[in-house]
Formats: sequence, structure tokens, C-alpha cells
Amino acid sequence: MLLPSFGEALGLLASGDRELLAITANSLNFAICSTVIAALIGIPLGIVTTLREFPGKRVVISVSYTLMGLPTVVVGLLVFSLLSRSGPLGGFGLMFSPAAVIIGQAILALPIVVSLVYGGLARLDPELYETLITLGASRLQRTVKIVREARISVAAAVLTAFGRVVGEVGAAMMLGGNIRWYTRTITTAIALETAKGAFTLSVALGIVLMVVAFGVNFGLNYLVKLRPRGRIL
Amino acid sequence: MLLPSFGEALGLLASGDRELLAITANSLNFAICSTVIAALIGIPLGIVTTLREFPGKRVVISVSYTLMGLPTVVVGLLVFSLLSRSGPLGGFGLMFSPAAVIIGQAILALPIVVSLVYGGLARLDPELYETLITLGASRLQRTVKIVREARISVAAAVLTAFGRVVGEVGAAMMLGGNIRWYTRTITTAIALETAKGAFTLSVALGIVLMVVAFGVNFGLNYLVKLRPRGRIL
Amino acid sequence: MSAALEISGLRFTYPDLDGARTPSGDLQPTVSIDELSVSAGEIAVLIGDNGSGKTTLLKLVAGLLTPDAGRIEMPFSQSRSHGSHGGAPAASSVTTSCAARGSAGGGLTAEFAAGFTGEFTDAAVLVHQKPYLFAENVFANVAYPLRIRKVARAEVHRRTLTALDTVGLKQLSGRWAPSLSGGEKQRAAIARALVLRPAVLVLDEPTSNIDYGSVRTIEAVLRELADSGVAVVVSTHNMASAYRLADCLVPLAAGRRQRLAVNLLRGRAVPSEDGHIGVFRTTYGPEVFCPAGWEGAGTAVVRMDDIILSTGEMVSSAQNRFRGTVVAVEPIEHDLFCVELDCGIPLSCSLTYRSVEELGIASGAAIHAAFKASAVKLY
Amino acid sequence: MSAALEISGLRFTYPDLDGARTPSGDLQPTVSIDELSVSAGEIAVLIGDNGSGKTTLLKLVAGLLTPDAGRIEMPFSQSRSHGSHGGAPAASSVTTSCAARGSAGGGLTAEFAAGFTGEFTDAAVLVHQKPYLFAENVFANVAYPLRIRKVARAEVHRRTLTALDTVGLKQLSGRWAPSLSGGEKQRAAIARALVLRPAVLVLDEPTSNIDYGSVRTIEAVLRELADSGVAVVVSTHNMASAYRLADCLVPLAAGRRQRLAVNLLRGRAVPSEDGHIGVFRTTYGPEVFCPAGWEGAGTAVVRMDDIILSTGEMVSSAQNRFRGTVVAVEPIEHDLFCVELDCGIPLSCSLTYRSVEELGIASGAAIHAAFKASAVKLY
Amino acid sequence: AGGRGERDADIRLTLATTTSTENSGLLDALLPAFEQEHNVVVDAIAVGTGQALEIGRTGDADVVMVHAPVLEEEFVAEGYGVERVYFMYNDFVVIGPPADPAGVRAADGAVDAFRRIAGSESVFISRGDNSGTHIKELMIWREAGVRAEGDWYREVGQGMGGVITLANDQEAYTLSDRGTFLSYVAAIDATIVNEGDDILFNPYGAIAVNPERHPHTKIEPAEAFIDYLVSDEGQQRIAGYTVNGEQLFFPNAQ
Ligand SMILES: Nc1ncnc2c1ncn2[C@@H]1O[C@H](COP(=O)(O)OP(=O)(O)OP(=O)(O)O)[C@@H](O)[C@H]1O
Ligand SMILES: Nc1ncnc2c1ncn2[C@@H]1O[C@H](COP(=O)(O)OP(=O)(O)OP(=O)(O)O)[C@@H](O)[C@H]1O
Ligand SMILES: [Mg+2]
Ligand SMILES: [Mg+2]
Repeated sequence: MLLPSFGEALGLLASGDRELLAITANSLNFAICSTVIAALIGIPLGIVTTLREFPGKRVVISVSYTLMGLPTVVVGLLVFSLLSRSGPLGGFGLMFSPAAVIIGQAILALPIVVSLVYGGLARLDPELYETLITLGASRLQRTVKIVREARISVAAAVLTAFGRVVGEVGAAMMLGGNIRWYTRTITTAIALETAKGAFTLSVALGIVLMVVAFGVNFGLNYLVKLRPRGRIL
Repeated sequence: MLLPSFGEALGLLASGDRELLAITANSLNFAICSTVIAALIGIPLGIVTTLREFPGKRVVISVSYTLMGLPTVVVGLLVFSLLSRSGPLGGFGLMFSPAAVIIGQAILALPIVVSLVYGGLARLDPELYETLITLGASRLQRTVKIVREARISVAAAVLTAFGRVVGEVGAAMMLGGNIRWYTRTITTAIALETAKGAFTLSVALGIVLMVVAFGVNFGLNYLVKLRPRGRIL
Repeated sequence: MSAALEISGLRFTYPDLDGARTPSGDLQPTVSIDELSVSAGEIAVLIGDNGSGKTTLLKLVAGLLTPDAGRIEMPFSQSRSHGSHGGAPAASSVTTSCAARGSAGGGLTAEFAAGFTGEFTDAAVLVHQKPYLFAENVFANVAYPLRIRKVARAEVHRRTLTALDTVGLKQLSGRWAPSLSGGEKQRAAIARALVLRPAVLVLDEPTSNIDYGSVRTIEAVLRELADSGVAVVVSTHNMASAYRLADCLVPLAAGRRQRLAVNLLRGRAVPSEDGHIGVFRTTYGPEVFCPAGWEGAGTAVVRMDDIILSTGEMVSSAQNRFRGTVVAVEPIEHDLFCVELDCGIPLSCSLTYRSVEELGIASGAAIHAAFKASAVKLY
Repeated sequence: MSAALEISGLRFTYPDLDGARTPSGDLQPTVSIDELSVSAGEIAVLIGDNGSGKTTLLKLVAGLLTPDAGRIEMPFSQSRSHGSHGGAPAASSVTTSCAARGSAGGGLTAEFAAGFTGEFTDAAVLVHQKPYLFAENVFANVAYPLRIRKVARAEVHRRTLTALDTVGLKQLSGRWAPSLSGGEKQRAAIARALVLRPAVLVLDEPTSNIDYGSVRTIEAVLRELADSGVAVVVSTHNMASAYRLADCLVPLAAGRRQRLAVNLLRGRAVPSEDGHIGVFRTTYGPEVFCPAGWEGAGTAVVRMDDIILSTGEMVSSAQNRFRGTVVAVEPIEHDLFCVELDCGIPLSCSLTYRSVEELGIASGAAIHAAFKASAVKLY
Repeated sequence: AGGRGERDADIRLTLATTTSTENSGLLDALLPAFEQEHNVVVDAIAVGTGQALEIGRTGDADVVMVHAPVLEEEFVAEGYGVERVYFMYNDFVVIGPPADPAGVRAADGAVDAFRRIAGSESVFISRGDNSGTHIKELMIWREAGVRAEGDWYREVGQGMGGVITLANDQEAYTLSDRGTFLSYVAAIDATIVNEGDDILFNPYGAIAVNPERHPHTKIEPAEAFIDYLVSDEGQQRIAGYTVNGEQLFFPNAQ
């Protein structure tokens, strides 16, 4: 009885409801920006963690895995304490703006990217690294090539991070403030409708979210070819 | 100003505050149960997805990756619509109980396990699979061995799922109801304290969560030896 | 001898998973074997250039690839069901093809059809060209196939150590397998197959990374295994090893069997009185003159090109002169013919059409054959 | 000839990352080379049993492993900085060891010290035993090292196709590299190293999976490369290939250089009048009798054991008889000595202590050496 | 921590309530005595007003305790609730930046205050979530005859705490219940700029879920609970609950 028809949700989207479109655009915008930031920082970090030996490496890896589970409200609180008017970065007036959400979500995404990139690279053939060294690839060139060879893992890491942030509500709510027409995302809208007791609408929004996320996902999958020929069991 | 001292939080834990211990126990209990359930179902699913060719495989993988981003409130709502007194499984009276939380969290964890196990196994040497077939390993034996060989990836998948559920608040809140002494978890407690404006206590609880999660993480890492000798770049 | 492995009408092409990436125009099947049978106790050796389809054929035999058509039978296999693997899109076409050939094969046709989906693994065990060793120690690797068969602990221990000893790795049994050297890995993989004593043992270039001395050891092991009734199929690029091992030498090119271009004679090089020349006593009885200094060699190889035929007795520097009869004359390619002789030892030689005409060679004709001692290569 | 690669006092042991998994008692270094130098234009061939340390030594030369002690110098390398890799825990001890030896090495000591952390990669390129090909097509694999060096497109194209042609893979240039056969992969990897024309080319068992015909092609390529001034270091288990290639044959056992047990003579087997016996014209001038039928072979190998010495002229069935002088007498092991002779061609033979005593062999003594034609093996 | 301890009672009563009762700490002061006396455990589920009522509708709660008279009446009228019982009230306050740019402090009552805010187009934060507070806010706008629209009127869809934080950060006005404002007052600059108007009266009601709709609901303990709320003991406890010396809720059982 609570489950809306899939059609109902798509109907909402298709009807081009201006508010729904704006909310959806916000969700995508925040998630994509934060994932890109996290990827730009996290992929190199994951590679360094894999390729370098340093004291405490195992602890670093464990910490990174642990931070994947960072509760979104905690991230929200931390960023809040930085960006709020009384915080050290209060002067920029970033609180309750898209920028604040993106910062929070990037922080959420970062350990996911680092951990999963590490996890993927750690399984690469050791000879790949040696081959690159011996062929004289510079550090940057090695990195690029390793990422290309491990593109399944890297793509999976990025997709996972994207999925995580697009579906998270804590940081978006705390940092964006769920301001209508400005920082409201699908997830904060869902939270709002749920609090209103409008469960059906919530689920419909959830379906919209999944459809949108699936689109992004499928596109990226297609791009990196999750199943390169001859490298799969 | 919002950041409490780490010591304050640890002090709470160390002082053995009965309620904090109960909340922490709940968090762990729910997260571990749901992760175990998700692992028992998801690891075989991930393996099947990797090893089998079937039509629409790519779509299945994309869907699985997409579901990783399933917003927790949506899962909460879906499970609510099933377990609610007016839902099909209402007769069991599971709503607002630990069981409900565990079911919801297991649903959240499942696509994570499946996707990441798939991602990990897809990079295994194709010769491993052929070797197992030719040595006459039964399907179960092959599965066991493949998991052992890919234990880094599998452990990473399980850890990621654990991290995700231990830090999520939507399902725990919707399905458990944040009932004191019963279904209150660290994350729902954080949400409560945040709503109360007790930011300092929230962050302290967040730190407790991270410490606990780190413990579990480190233990598991140690168990599977994230860095088996000679297999790392 | 009964065939332990029979192949007929086998066709296989790699599915073109990604057309853009494969060169076009290469439409012939990767493997196309009309007939091949290996008896229990026999060693068949596949030779051929890179890309000629050796590995592909071996994987087909081991059930790791599914033929597009044709059949592979292993009458001695006690097939054990492990469920299917990899999907069997061609299974029905295979069955049809089997049915079309009626009862010609007898034996295990039904099991066979299932076999393509992985059920005769107990019968045919493959050792890969680049073996995969599990991330555990060497002993555990070699013991694995026994352990999964629930063999008793003591028995596992005994057989594993024996196998390790056989390949000369006993002292490394506690080592972490991924840290072994290239050849050590290959030997560990061979040991892991040996512990199973399968009906058909399939090895892909088993000695390619193994040191010279150990190659002989592995050859001896394979021979011993064959003598105990196992059918062994190996591929190799080491021609000396191929000549020494082969009961049946199978040259491949572009996935097809080629005609053998040499005569392979078993026997023993014995000390001769004359220091300049050696003597090779064939298993058929007659002796062949050969280069000196190879005492003990067990195989003599004479290229078909190197044998000269004539209708009358020849006077030449060719030490080896035989009288015999023509058994068969078969065309090889455009201008060339293969003439099979019985001279006490079977000999084949290749002739141009003109020579066949001139000498009037036909089945049953009497003939003289000659070849130089230096044309005999010993292994 | 100037040395393109000079190794001295080299010691390396695999760090015992996980003590529990390695067998105890194996405390000697994995590689321990006191001295080895390879000139520009020379081919050095490492031979030895599995686990003797060939791969380890090659990786040390290629800078992929960091020595515990000793030095590896490559005076011709134009070192290019790629930053360090893998960390260099032993770097300081290496430098110390270099300093201790003073200016003996000359040249690149400073660059060298840095070299261990990955900077002479341009100089020494390694082709792995199990090459890793990138997940892209063959052409892109081979072109990769040029592309990262920002070589012009047309030049990349030309050099890549040349290299592919050299190893006989031109027609597969569009193929998806991971789907190549074993030998095709190895050839692609060799081509990928060839395009760089490095000062020192290091190949680990480059022909182990390559077909018989192509082995000769690869050998010819390596020789050509050497002739163009490259120092080539290869390991192999193929003794024939080793004999044919080696300007300097380096037998290894347990990581240490061993004394060579054969005489390696360069020259050419020429047709002889007598059909029973062949003639090998050495580059030193004198001819050696050898088995017939090997016309064209360029290498003759005589085991040191097979040479008999006497003080007076011998009458025997041994066709090869030389007069010469003893150059050196050195103990090999307990009872054995190695006697180096100059007989127009340099020859070494092994003798027991008793024989040395009886024949009164000492440096400068005149001596007669003899060996049978059949003791000469041609390659 | 109150006297409620391990969950050992046989009967469990599910109470769906708005967050204000739990967040303010009132429940901890109110429930233990009842639980002990009746040997029940009250599972308090603090959610949004709409959600609390929805949980009641689906039969997943036995008692609903909210402060949205209109919605409550609808709930009872639909037959989900047995009877709506008022048992206490508190009040709303208008809060705003200390500088008070709209001059709300000088306003004559809440309706005038809202008119001033709209007139000066000072930023006003609305909860926009159909909660009791939101409904009250809309009522005041209606009374003021102002169409709340435009850049200055921001719907944020958060709980009360979030809205206060946001209003404080944006130096905006908003309507809050007194209890939640008091728990934030120490951490923010915003202050009460208007209070005491009759329209700001905020009555809380308790409704037992109708067992005719949901036979499994525990009507007896539910009614016992409502009886307890309106009993002398309950009323005294409500009156006696203070935060920082300030009384938050005022008993008003008839
Ligand atoms: N997975 C694959 N997909 C497409 N083509 C393949 C695949 N594997 C092998 N081939 C091609 O099939 C042909 C036969 O390959 P195969 O591995 O059987 O050769 P081989 O005789 O074992 O060669 P080698 O001596 O180099 O090991 C080759 O042209 C090879 O490139
Ligand atoms: N990563 C490693 N960790 C520990 N020991 C190793 C490692 N790699 C090689 N070894 C050991 O070091 C020794 C030398 O190995 P190496 O690979 O150099 O031998 P190799 O001469 O190349 O042998 P092969 O002919 O089999 O390739 C062997 O005993 C080997 O088991
Ligand atoms: Mg092959
Ligand atoms: Mg090696």
C-alpha cells in the first residue's frame, strides 16, 4: 500500500515538474562535483598507498577503510564547525550553500575512493609495475598507466563513492539546510516528505534517485568497459 | 568551538556509562548481524556474477552498483511498508525492533558486497578458475578457493559494507525508531543530540563510533592479512 | 592399445567478443582437428609455431573450452560431476554432431556431451603454460587436489611429498608459492597435477622454464607415468624433448595437423668399433649408421627430405642403404609426394612428382633407400 | 672494448618478509656476484638451474631490486631521473661499499648510487620471463615506451612496426594483447623493449615459449642489436641457444658464478671432402674435426672433460690433436684442476690432481692435447 | 539518565511523538513513573508530526502524542484515533537577530510581527514540513493577510533545531517552540523578538490508536498512559519539569 507505482515516479519526472527537476539537478550537481574532487585527490592517494612502503602503512589502510563508514552527520558537524559564522572559515559565508554540501560530500567520498583504489591496485600483477619502471615511464606516466590497467577497480571506486554521496542525506541536510529551490536534493526532499508522513511520495522520489543514479552508473560503466575482453575469469 | 576533546568522548566510554555502552553494543550488534547476512548472500552472488556469462550481465552489474547508493531512508520506507502492521509481514510485529533494523541494514549492505566482490574477482587471473576446474574442484570448493585467493577484495567488500551500515542512520531511525535502551544506535543518538543542539556530544559520539569501527576493521584486516606476501605491487 | 583420448571432427574458434579488436579476414577456426587419438600409456607431443593452436587444443581436451563442433572422448575417465562451468552455448550443436556420427565412437558419448561442461575434469588434468599457484605454501598447493577429494591426511602427506620429490622441490615444500622462481613454479604445478594420477594428463609447455637437467627428470617422470597407463599430451617448443618423448608427434600449423616431416626411430645408440661412425639399433631390429659420440641416445630422427630413393642399388657416400617395398604414395602439396616404405623399419620420404614418375614408384614396388649417417640426428 | 655493464661485489638476499613461510637454514645470499662485466656489443648469457638466481640478477641489473651491497655500473647510460621507487633502504650501505673501493670503477659512481632507486631505467631495459602486456592492442603495447618519450607520431609508427616485424608479429599488431598466445606475448614484449634501443638490454628467458624457428630469429635480432653496440644480457635454459649466442657464458649456481665446464669455439663448420667427418674452422685459425652434417654451424663446444692431455704425441682414435703450452693451472674443487692451454686456439681441460702430478703440468710446459671429433658438438 | 533501565516488562507500549517532547527531555521525566506503576515499557518514537500520525495510521504505534490540532482532529475523524485528549501546552516564540532589522520587538503581537517581517522583506525561515510549528506559522501568515512568497521567505524543510541553526546563521527570523529554542539559546546569537501572544499557544494532545482499526494495538495500556498524563501525578510532573530553571510545558488537562 505504501509502494507507489514505478510509473507514478516516472510520471513525476516526465511531467517535468519544475521543482523535481531542480531537486534532481541539485542532487546530481553536488554528487558529481564532490565525487570528482574526491577522485582527483583520492586516486593518487590510493595509488601511493599501494605502491609505497612506509611505516604504519597498515594502520593508514585500516583508518581509510574505517573512514568509509564515517557517519554523514559527523561529517556534517565537522564541516559545520569549520564553515559556520563562528568557525575558522566563517568569513567565506559558505554555510548552507551548495559549496558546503560539496565539501562535506567530498570528505565522505574521499576514504571510499582511497580504500577501494587501494583494494583494486593491490591485486594487480607485480610485473606491471616493474614493466613500467623498466620501460622508463615517469612517475606520472606510471600512475596513468596503472590506473588504466586497473580501470575496473578505479571505476568501481568512483562509482561507489558517487553512489554513496548521491544517496546520503546527513551532510546535505546539515550543510545545505535543505533550502527549497537552492540546496534541496532528492535525499533531503525524501527526508522531508518522510517527516511529513508522505511515504508514498518519498518512495517515488527514491525511485527517481535510483533511476538517475543508474543512468550515471551505466554511462560510466560503458565508458570504462567493466568487462574488458580476456581479462575476466 | 564545536569540536569536543577526543578525551571527553573516550572518557565517556571509559567511565563505562551504561547507556553509552548499550548504544554502542546496539550499533555493533545491528551492523555485524546485517553485514554477516549480506555477506552470506552477497559473496556467492558476487561470485556468480563474475564467473557466469548470462544475458543482461552488464545491466545486473550496473544495477548492483547503483543500488550501493540506495538512500537509507528509502530502504527504511521499503522495509517499513513490508513490516508495518498494515504491510504483508505485519503479523510478525517486527517494526521498531532490532530485527527490523538488521533487515534494513542487510538490504543496504547487500549491493555493496555484491558489487565489490564482483569488482575484486573480475581482476583475478583467469588461470585460477581454469586451474580449479582442471584439478577437479567442485563448485563449492572452487568458490571457497576463489574467495581465499581474492580475500583482500572480499574482505574489503565486507568491511565497506560494515562501515556503511554502522554509520548509516536512515534505516536505523525509520525501522528501529531510536528507542532508548532498545534500538538506539550511536548514529541515531547522534541525530538526536544534533537535533537537541548538543553538537559537542554528537561529535563525541561520532568519535566513539569511529573508534569502535576502527577496532572491528583492524581486527578483520589483521585476520585476512591485507598484504599477503609477494602478491602486492 | 585402447585409445584413452579420441578426438574427431573437432572445430573451435575463439568467440569474437570484440570484433573491433581482432584483425579481420581471419575466419578459419583456431583449431580444426579431424582425427587424433592417444592410447593409454602413450605420450603425444604437440609441436608448432606460436599461435598454431597448441594451447587451445589442450584446453579443449581438458574441457576448459567448449568445441564448436566435433567430439572428444575419454573412455577411461570415471567422470565426476562438478556441475557445468562457463556456460555451454554450443552444447546442443556438439550433441547433434555426436549423434550425426552415430555409434562410431561407442563408450562414453553421453558422459562426453556432459563432459564439455566440465565433468571429465577428473580424467584430464591440465598444467598451464603459465601455472597459477595459490597464495599459500608449496606443500599446500600440491596437496590441494587431494585435500578436496577428502583423501586421508597421511595419504595426502605421502603423495604430496612423493610428487614434490619427483619434480625436485621437496626442500622447498614450506615456501610461499608466489615467491618461487619461474621454473620452480612450473615444477610445483606439475607436481600438483601428478598427485592426481589422472587418466589423461595434459601439459602445456611443461619444461619451457625448467633447467636443462630437470627437463630430463620431467621427461622421465612423464614416461614413467605413461608406462603406468596414463595417456599424456604435452606441447613443447623443445624439439629434442619432443623427439625423445613422443610416441606420437603431432605437428600443428594454423590449428590443423600437419604431416610429419621426419622419421622418428626408437632404439638405442650403441658403441661401435669404428670411432668415426656410430650405430643406432632400432626397436624394429635393423641398425642404422649415425654420428659417433651419442651412445645411449634413445631416439633417431631422419628427415624425410634426406632419404634418397632409387630403383637399383646405389653406390654413394650414404652409409645407410636399405631395400624395401613401397607401402603407399600420397600427395603432400602441389608437386610433392610422400612415399611410405617398409624396409624392415618403416621409413617415409618425400619426393617430387617428377621423381615419382621417373622411378615409377607405386604401391608394392621394390625400392632402394639410402641416407647419410650424418643425416641421422640422435636425441 | 669498454664495459657497458660492470658488476662487483654484488650481494642480494630477498628480505624475509614472512619468516614463518621460508625454510630456515637458507642464510646465504640469493645472489652473490664478485665480478661480472659485459662490454658494449657483447652478449652475456646466464645459465643455471631453476632457482639459481638468474632472474634475481637480471632484476638487479635492471634496477628493479636494490642490492644489499656491491655495485652495478653502466658507464654508457644517460641516466634519466624517474624518481625513486620501492624505497631504497640499502642505498647508504651501497654508497659506502662503493666508496670503500675507491676510484676503481671511475665513471658513473654518483649517478649509479641514484641508479638503484630507478634512474638508469633508460639504460637497462628488462623483458620479463612472464611478460606483462597492457590491456590494449599489440601495437599500442609496443609503441608505449616511445609514446611516453614524446617521440613524433610518424617515428613511433615506423619504429613500432619495425620492431613488430623483427619479432614476426606485424600481422597481429591490431590484436588485443591479452588474447595472444604464450609465445606471441613473449615476442610482443621483446618488441616493446627493442623499440627503445637501450644501452643494456636484459632479457629473462626470452625464448622459453617461442617456437623453434622463431628462436633463431630472436637470436639473430639479439646478435644484430649487440653488433650495433648494445650490451645484451639474457638468461636461458636452452643450451643450444646459449652456446650460439654467448660471447660470455655465465653459469650460475646458488647465486654464484660457476666455472665454465666447456670450451666454446666460434667459427664455421665447412663442408669436408670426407663424408664421415666434418671440419670446423675456428676464428683463431686452426681447424677442428667434428661430426659431419652440420655445415653452417657457427659454434663448436668441447667439454673440458673430453680433452685428453699427454706429454708426448698420442696415437689414438682422437682426430683432433694439438700441441701447445700450459697457460695456467687452477684448482677447481677438492681433487680437480683446470688446465688452460694455448694451442693456437685457447683450450681448457679438467684433470685430476694425480694426472697433473704425473704429467708434471705447470705453467709454460709444452703439452699435447687430443679429443675425438665426436666430442665436438656443433650449434 | 533516568530510572528507566533494562527492558524487562511484559507489555510494550509504542508511543509515536514529535521530536520536541523527546528532545526537550520531557519524556525522561514523565515515563519512568508510569512504566514502574503499570509494569509496561514505553517505546517512544520521536519523529516528525506527519510521520508520527502516519505511524499511528499504519497501526505501528499504540499512542500518538503531537501538537497539530487540525491534523489530530482529522486523525480521529478518520477513525484511526479513539479520542483526542489535551494534557499540556507550551508556546511558540518568534526569534530573530539581536539587531532586529524588521523592528519586530515593537510589534503588537505575533501577527503584527509577521507583517513587519514581510513588509521589510527580512529573511524568514519556514520549516515547510507540515509540522505543528509549520501549521501554526501558516496560520499566522493567514491572519496577517500576507502571502509568504519571495526571496526573503525560505522554506528549508528541517527539524526545529536545524531551522534555528540556519536562522541564526543567516540572521533571519523564524518561529520556534520555546523548548527547542531554550536548548539552543546558549550556542546562538538569535533571541526571542516576540512572545506571549495568544495565537502562539501550542496545545499538545494524546490519542490512543483505535483498536477497531488495528486490533493488535494495546488499548488498555494506551488508555492507562493517557489517564496517567491527565492524572494529578502526570500533570505535576509536567509542571515540575524545568530546563535551566525554566518551565517548558504547562499542564492543562480538563
Ligand atoms: N582468448 C583468445 N581470444 C582470441 N584469440 C585467441 C585467444 N587465445 C588465443 N588466441 C589466438 O588463437 C591462436 C592460437 O593460440 P594458442 O594459444 O592456442 O597458440 P599456441 O600454439 O599455444 O601458441 P604458443 O606456442 O605461443 O603458446 C593464436 O593466434 C592466438 O592469438
Ligand atoms: N620474491 C621472492 N621472495 C623470496 N624468495 C624469492 C623471491 N623470488 C625468488 N626467490 C628465490 O630466490 C632464488 C632465486 O630465484 P630466481 O627467480 O632468481 O631464480 P632463477 O634462476 O631465475 O630460476 P628459474 O630458472 O626457475 O627462473 C630461488 O630460490 C627463489 O625461490
Ligand atoms: Mg601456448
Ligand atoms: Mg627466472
